[in-house]
Amino acid sequence: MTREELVAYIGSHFEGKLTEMETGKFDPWFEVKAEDLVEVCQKLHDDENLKFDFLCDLAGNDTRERFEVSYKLVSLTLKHRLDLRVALDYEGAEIESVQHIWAGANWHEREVWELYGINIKNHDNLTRFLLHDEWDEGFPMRKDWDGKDFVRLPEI
Amino acid sequence: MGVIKKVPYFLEKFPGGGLLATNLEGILSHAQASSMWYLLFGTACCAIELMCTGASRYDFDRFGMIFRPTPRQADLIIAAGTITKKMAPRLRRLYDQMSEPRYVIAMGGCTIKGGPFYYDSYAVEKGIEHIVPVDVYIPGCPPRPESLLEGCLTLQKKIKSQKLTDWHEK
Amino acid sequence: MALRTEEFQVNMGPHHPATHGVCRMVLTMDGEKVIKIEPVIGYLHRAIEKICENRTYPQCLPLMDRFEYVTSMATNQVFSMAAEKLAEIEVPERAEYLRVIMVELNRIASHLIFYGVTAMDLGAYTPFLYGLRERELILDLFEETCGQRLTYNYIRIGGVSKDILPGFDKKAHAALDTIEQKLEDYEGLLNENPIWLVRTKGVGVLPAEVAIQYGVSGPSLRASGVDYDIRRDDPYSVYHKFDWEVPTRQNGDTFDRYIQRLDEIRVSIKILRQAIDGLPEGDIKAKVKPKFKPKEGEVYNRIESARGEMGCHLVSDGTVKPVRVKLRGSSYNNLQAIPAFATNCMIADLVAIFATMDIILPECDR
Amino acid sequence: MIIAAGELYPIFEWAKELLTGLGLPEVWQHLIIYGALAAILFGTLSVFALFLVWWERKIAAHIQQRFGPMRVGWHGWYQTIMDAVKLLQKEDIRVAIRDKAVFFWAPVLCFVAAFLAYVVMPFGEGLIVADLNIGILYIMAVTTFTVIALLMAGWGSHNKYALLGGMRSAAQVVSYEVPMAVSLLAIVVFTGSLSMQDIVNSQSGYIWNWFIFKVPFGPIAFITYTIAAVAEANRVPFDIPEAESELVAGYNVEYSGMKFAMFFLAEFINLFTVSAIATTVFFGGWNGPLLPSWVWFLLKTFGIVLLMMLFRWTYPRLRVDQLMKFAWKFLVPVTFANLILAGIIKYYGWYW
Repeated sequence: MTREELVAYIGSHFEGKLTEMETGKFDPWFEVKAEDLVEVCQKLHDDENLKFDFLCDLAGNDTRERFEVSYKLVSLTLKHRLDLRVALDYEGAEIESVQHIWAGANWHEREVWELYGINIKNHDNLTRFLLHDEWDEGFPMRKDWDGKDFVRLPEI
Repeated sequence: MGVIKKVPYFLEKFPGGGLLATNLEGILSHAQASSMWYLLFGTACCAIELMCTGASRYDFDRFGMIFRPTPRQADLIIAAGTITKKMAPRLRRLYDQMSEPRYVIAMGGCTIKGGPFYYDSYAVEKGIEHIVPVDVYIPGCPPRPESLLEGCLTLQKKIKSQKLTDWHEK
Repeated sequence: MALRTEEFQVNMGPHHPATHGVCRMVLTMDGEKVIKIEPVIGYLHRAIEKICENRTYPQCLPLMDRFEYVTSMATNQVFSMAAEKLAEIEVPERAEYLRVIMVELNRIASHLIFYGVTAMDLGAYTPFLYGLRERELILDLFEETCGQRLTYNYIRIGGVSKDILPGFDKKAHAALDTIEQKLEDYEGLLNENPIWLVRTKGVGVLPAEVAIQYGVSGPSLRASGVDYDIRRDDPYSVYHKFDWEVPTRQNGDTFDRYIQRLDEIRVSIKILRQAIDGLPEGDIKAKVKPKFKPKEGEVYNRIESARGEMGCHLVSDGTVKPVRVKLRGSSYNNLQAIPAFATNCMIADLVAIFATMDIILPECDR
Repeated sequence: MIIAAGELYPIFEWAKELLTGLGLPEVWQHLIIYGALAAILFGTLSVFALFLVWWERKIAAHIQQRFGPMRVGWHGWYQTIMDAVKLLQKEDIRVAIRDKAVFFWAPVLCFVAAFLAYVVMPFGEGLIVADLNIGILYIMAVTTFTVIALLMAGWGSHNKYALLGGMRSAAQVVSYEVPMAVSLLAIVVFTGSLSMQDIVNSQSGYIWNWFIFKVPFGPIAFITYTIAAVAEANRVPFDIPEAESELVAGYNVEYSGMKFAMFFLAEFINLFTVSAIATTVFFGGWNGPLLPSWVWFLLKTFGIVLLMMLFRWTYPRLRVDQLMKFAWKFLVPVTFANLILAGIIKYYGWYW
């Protein structure tokens, strides 16, 4: 499916749950609400014409106003690509796990939980694995984080 | 310490034994210097250069250096690559498991002072001298095999210049 | 009367000869059999993503070398491409060709390390040195071009840092000829070796469904019969100009993963020959302001590195520093998949599987 | 005195006369002479072992297009001596939680067991310490001590890797003992004697009198023996007890300094032992023209050692279950069939 067909197909099949975003100049980017996430992902994975069976990457982001979690999907059979983004409030950020759809999401979600402090619901193994065992300085990837070993380089 | 280290002290009790002890000292440190078995310890980029130095073109084996997988049988730990805070206790433990006399080469910028991660990495140990005593520092990111060899030769020189009294301290 | 038996736990790593760095695997073993694998990573977590947010775009590039040091050209490329996409920079054609040449050479170098290390993990020490010996030929080419052996910082935003020297093409062709010739030696040394065959054939089969589920990519995925190569399916750079095909294998066992990479060396040689011969004249770098500021936006850029899909998710707010750099290393997913298909194998097989999945730890830990 | 006629015979005769002249009783004479013999053997074999280590490193290096040790002496000829002196200086680490006696005696037993086989080894014409009439049986018996030592090392170290290595080595050596013994038996059936001296004597004369050429089952027995012997000596492709990439260093993972050196030297002495047995049984032992007999013996033995070293630097290693399968499902049937063949050939006299 070409990009335009894909956007049109998604526009007509997802009842407005996915909104296309301006930033998607290369692959189509869609925004989805946190509560619709699992349902949408399941449909993206199962739909005969979409078949997004491969989760490339799952990344968290802190924009200083809100958290964003983005999912980059590829269909290995139909060779098309799609990026999803979920925006979360700063307070009590929580997201549903998608690891029952793509098993590879497991570690990525763990990482998001560990470095951003975004809680992952229904995750089977939320334990620390990147930071060292005695870590007690909070969530280092947040923008307002300031650890003792972290020197902010001057603005240019 | 091995039994043989007590021999020079024993020899010095006899007339003329001092001369023998000096010769023995030379032989012992020469033996140490010419058969440094290094521990296969590589964490990051420098490990690849360490591998290359062990391989055909640079060939560590010329200096009698072969790798040992277990710290018990190693004389030298070449800390190749970034040591993170999570890895630091393991490095210390490996060092503790090695048998005396033991030496440490800090290979690459990361092990010297944190390298490119000095200012703003929350996870990297800024220099391994906080963890283990270092004998030779080799700068570079990563150091070329030639500079690693140079570092090993420097360590050989250091070992050869050791006196019997140093062994107690080490 | 039955004897009482007990399972026991073995801690493989973080310092273990077969974990290629600092991966730790907590194995629950029943005699020689591994019944549970729990990978523990993070021993090389250097917070590269956090540091990148603290630096300007060109300052990020040297860190990319350290993110995946075995194919650092590819890491440079993935970041530069993402930044170029955001800033809408057109890269000159010569620079694209040079990128392809360097990345493909780097791919060969990486697969040669793979060949050697896999053989060493299975007990044959000599192939390890043979692999590294041929790798030196490639490193010589890199060294004369960009002055470094491992961390090149060669591919910059907008192009490449230096042009190749005159005579590069001859040297490169000679190196490729040697490597192609030596590939037959490698295969003669191992592929017809009965011990090698019993150790690898039918061992550690990775079914295609499991591979896709876990996001395994690259040669390990193609060895399981999934025909997916980003160089072809999401064309970037100038790969579409060359005549090449994607090799695949069907069984997905250790042997297939091993032979798949040797096949990919051949493909890379094929691409390289065309790229070196067809190298156009022109600039090697687009005009990029010293104070590089991309437009505000968000992009996920993916390329095919030697281990699989390498991705860079770059978020910019229009200032000199990126807001977010997320690096996707293929080993992250490849390592994650190991417990799913390698459980209930012998410990010796686990070593073989780990080696042929070609895990590089900095890619996992970042 | 069991020492028969040989090149060194006059020396022993002289020593015996000297001792008799001193008026020592015969028991003391024997004790002194055997003590001297043991010292000579120990010295020679240690030198052989040191030489083999150096040789192996050089061979490996040249296979891999390197140089190997170059810095101490001509082409690093005293590299292993330096290694040994260094290992002597190393701290002797004793693990806190260990089985003390077992941990201590394992390397000693391994080292001693490696030398035991040389009691009946005919180094040259008449150069044999004791020509036991059960020579081969004795060798088969004492070489198995090594496995006990390795098992002890694995158990005593209180380390999981070491334990796995010890168990692997026990399984491996016990399995390969069978094909090794049976392939030697084929020759014993033919000669009708277990004595090493008899076996060598029955191959005297021309080169086609060597058992590997003389009888059709000879080559098969040699091949099966070589495979089993490589396994017995714990070398690649059968080095699973100390598989570096799997078990770190296997049974010797906790040993440092001199104790490790004992294991290390014992390994090379074992290598020499199995090659010497092969020389004696298949290649006519010390038989050969012109040169002194012991030179022939050493030449042949080092030739077989070279073969085993070439194996080591070209093959990957087997997995433990494949190793067992190979021993019991392939080697044992083949060697038994070979033994039956030997019996038939001997009975009907189909040989020259």
